[in-house]
Amino acid sequence: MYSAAKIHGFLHLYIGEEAVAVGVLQALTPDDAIVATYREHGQALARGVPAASLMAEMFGKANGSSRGRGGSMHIFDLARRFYGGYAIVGGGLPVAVGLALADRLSGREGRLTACFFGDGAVAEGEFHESLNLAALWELPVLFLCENNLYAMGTPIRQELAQPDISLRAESYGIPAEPVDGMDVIAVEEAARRAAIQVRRTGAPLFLELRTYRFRAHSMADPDLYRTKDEIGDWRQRDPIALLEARLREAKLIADDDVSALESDVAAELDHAVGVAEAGPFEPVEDLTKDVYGRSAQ
Amino acid sequence: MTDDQIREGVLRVLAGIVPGADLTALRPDLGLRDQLDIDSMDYLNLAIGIHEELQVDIPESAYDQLETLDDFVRYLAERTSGST
Amino acid sequence: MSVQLAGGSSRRVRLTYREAVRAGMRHALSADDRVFLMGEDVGSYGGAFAVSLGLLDEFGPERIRNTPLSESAFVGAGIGAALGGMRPIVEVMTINFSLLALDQIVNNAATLRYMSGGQLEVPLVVRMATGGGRQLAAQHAHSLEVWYAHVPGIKALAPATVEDARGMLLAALDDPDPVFIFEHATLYPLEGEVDEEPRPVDICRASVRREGGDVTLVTYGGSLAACLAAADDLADEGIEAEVVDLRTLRPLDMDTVLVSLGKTHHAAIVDEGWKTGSLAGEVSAQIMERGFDLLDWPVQRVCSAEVPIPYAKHLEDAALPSRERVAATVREMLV
Amino acid sequence: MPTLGADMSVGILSSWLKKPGDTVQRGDIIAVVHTDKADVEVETFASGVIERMLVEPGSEVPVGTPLAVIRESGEAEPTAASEQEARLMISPSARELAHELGVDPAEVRGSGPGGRIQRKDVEAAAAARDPARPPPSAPRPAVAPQAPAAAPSADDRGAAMRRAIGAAMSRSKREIPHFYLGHTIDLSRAMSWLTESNVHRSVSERLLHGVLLLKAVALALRVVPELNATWQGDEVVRHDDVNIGVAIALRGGGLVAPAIRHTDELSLDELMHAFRDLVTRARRYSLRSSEISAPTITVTSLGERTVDTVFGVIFPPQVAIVGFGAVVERLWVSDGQVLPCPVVSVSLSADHRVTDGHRASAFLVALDRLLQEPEEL
Repeated sequence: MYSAAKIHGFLHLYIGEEAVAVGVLQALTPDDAIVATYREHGQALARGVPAASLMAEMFGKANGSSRGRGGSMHIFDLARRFYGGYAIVGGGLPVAVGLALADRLSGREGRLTACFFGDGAVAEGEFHESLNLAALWELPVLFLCENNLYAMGTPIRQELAQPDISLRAESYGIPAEPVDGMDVIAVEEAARRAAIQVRRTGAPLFLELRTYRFRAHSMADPDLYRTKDEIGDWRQRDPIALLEARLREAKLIADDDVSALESDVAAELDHAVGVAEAGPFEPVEDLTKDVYGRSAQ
Repeated sequence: MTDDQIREGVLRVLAGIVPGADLTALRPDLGLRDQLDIDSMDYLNLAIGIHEELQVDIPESAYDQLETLDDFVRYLAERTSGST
Repeated sequence: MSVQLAGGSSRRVRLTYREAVRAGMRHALSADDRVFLMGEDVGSYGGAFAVSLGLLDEFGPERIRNTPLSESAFVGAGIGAALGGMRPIVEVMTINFSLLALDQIVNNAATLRYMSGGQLEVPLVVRMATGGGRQLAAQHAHSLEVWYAHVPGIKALAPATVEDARGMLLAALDDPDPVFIFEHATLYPLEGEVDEEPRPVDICRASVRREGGDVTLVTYGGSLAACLAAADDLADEGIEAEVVDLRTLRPLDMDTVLVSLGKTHHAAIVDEGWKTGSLAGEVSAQIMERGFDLLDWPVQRVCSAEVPIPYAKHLEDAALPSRERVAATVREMLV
Repeated sequence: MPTLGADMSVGILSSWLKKPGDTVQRGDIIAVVHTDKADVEVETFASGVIERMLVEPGSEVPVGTPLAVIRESGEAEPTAASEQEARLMISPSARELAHELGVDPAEVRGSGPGGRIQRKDVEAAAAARDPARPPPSAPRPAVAPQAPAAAPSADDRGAAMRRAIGAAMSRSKREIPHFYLGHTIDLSRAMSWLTESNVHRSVSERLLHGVLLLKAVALALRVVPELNATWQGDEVVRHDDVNIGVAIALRGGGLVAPAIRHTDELSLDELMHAFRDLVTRARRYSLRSSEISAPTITVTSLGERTVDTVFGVIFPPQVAIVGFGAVVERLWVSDGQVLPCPVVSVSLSADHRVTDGHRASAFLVALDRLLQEPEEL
């Protein structure tokens, strides 16, 4: 759709990292809040935001999840407590801390806020300020570092003096655990354990989900900083293929199931594209709508 | 004079009467009074402006049938046809 | 605080500006469980300007929250808490420090409602001290309000009176959008008389603080006093200045300015920001766009000198707009 | 003013060597200019007849300022005796005022920098032209108390501008013991007369029904003159002049109520002209402060397509306000017959310190009677 010029601007593909979103979201309840990044359509889908509403958003249509105001980097769905895609690296972390603070102050015990961010965010001041504040005030935030080894095109070793990200969380007194982010079952297990602990203690916890994106940073990225071999090695551990192999091995699925699933996905995508194509553009007269809640100009 | 010329003429007059209004957003099929919040003084000024711009004298008895921009264009088209 | 009865039955009290902000916060904290205050040293220290002194004892540490020195995190947490249904009041010590939170303010607070297609709402109030005049030099004394007034999605208020100090805070808490309140630090000791019962004030309109027919002085915040004093001086010379307090810097109420200009045909804008790119420049541009035909003299601006605000008193005095500079500017306009 | 050296920016015209009406040839010396360095003779670049001088001896003007207008031989168009296009230096507001007062800006001597004409110059020119009439400089509005948060005081005459109205209305409701009377008036005769009358008028001379109402109010005040008054200090001051303040809604909110002076003495045509001018200028924020402070009573009308009835709040220091609702068709009993008639609901809000229901009702009765004889208005 991007290649067909239906989707514009930046588009950051999630291919390769699917196990992270799917595994973590399985472990959450509808009452939990989610804060994500500009690569958030994976989390949005896993949260249950309809594919059609995402596709329409990317098409810039008024039936999109943000009425076409946000695009691929800014998916919001208040009803699903999906508090959106933040496109300033690290910018979502303080907001997540605040959402958890609101739960604490209004006595909504047992809720947590799941906050996704990448390894690039770890170098930002907001990462440190937010971890410190969440730990200091013992707020129920589940920090989820999606470590795909590159901050855009810069490898983690050129980015972080201490590339062991878990150590940084522990320095704030937040328990942290690295997880194989290519294995959806491992991710779900770790996320469930973590969620239970956050709900019980009301204090933050940190998971480092080690993953890899198979495609470039965004559609604008020629991917000059990685070798084909490196990408090929990681593709050997494609989380979807990995899961399929395990399910086949356990005789939980057969060829028929796989092809049925694939045609379901294709149908859902066709439907999403159809809805997006058919959707109206927001009238230009509404350009200044929703800048303020009360008419201010 | 074409309908478009008449329409432009009326819009020019309106722009002078309601400065700052976004006339590009004006719906030609809806009433001017409500869309532009104009009162009887504005309406009179509109009639005067049209007289100056298009040399058509709209009698007061016709006011009732002139609510929308389309009404004006239709009415004026009948009265300017053949004059140029 | 002294209490007296004035016209009618409403009890009037004398408060300082500082007490008025505190009274506003106390009223809101008592009336609404969703309201809480957070910021650096707002607890037992009582805030850098002693505005929140005593509130910790009354409302406890859950609702009067000391934060670490992490402007970005606690302003962002205010945004998150507002999204989560709270009504946070965030105190940032000074406007210079607020720059550390600019990402949260400009990229998040101002955008979330719009970018989410109207789904999200950020009813956040951020208060901060602004302005010079206390020999605090170039990292504590600037007037950067215009940077906030530049950003659609937030509202920017500059209370210049005791009544506005209290009432604007309450109005801001009633507002569904992020509201920034800039309290000029020299105003905290200012005394004024207000109704005992705190009430929100209108935050959509500018206010004519003094009427006059010869020249309109447009100002806000800490410069109001200089304008009123200059108007006194000018009155002795037979020049009647009308003083318009903008009160709200975004959205600007230009109608009040233009009505005044329709009377005086002369405008000078007094703004403690630097002249280049100032709010005074914006007001002037809007006068050109909407009130050109009213002018009998080019619009004049009295702003701070284009220097980092210096420490030494004589230099700081020379840098900031003063009563004398305002009066001299007006005299030149009325030759 | 020609440039007589690269560093010259202004020059003083010392003297003219020619006078209006003189014929000059290109190259003739027509004036002497004083610069920092010397007195210099100025030659003309045009041939023709000097129409008029634009700069008086002794004036200092910037380089490029036209000095005189020369009508070239055989041409109708005047040209300026300068290398630049003639451009009048005048402030936008002064230009507007000159237009209003019928003063030719070219005849006005500017007192501002570079000879720029200001409002006061136009006012002086108008006064000089017509010495009987005082210059229209506005009486200064009273100064409000200087405490920043204080409301304007009760005797504040400049309170009519919109922001002050908020304070004025609160004060009004606090201080003025209002009472209200209402009456419905059959406008059949007035509206038919108006329709008939407008048929014979060109579009720019047509009357609005509001003008009839204004005139009738003005004449009814002759019957009950105590309503045409202001409350000053502790007493009521009646006014001989009837200056009706007309409440005008501004686009985008707010209102002003400037006066039409001597409303009772104006013909309907004059009144219509004044009304139209006032509305136009009010909406351009171009009112004079004298108009704002002049009203002796106010009339408010919410327009022809709105509510039936309006009860106004008195603008201090006035003591009454008359409110008209929309003109609507209602069933009306007249001479034992029920007929649809155009009617208007009129209300009077008056100050009980000044008058009472009996006198006030006489006003509404007089108003009704006047509107039954529209041809007499």
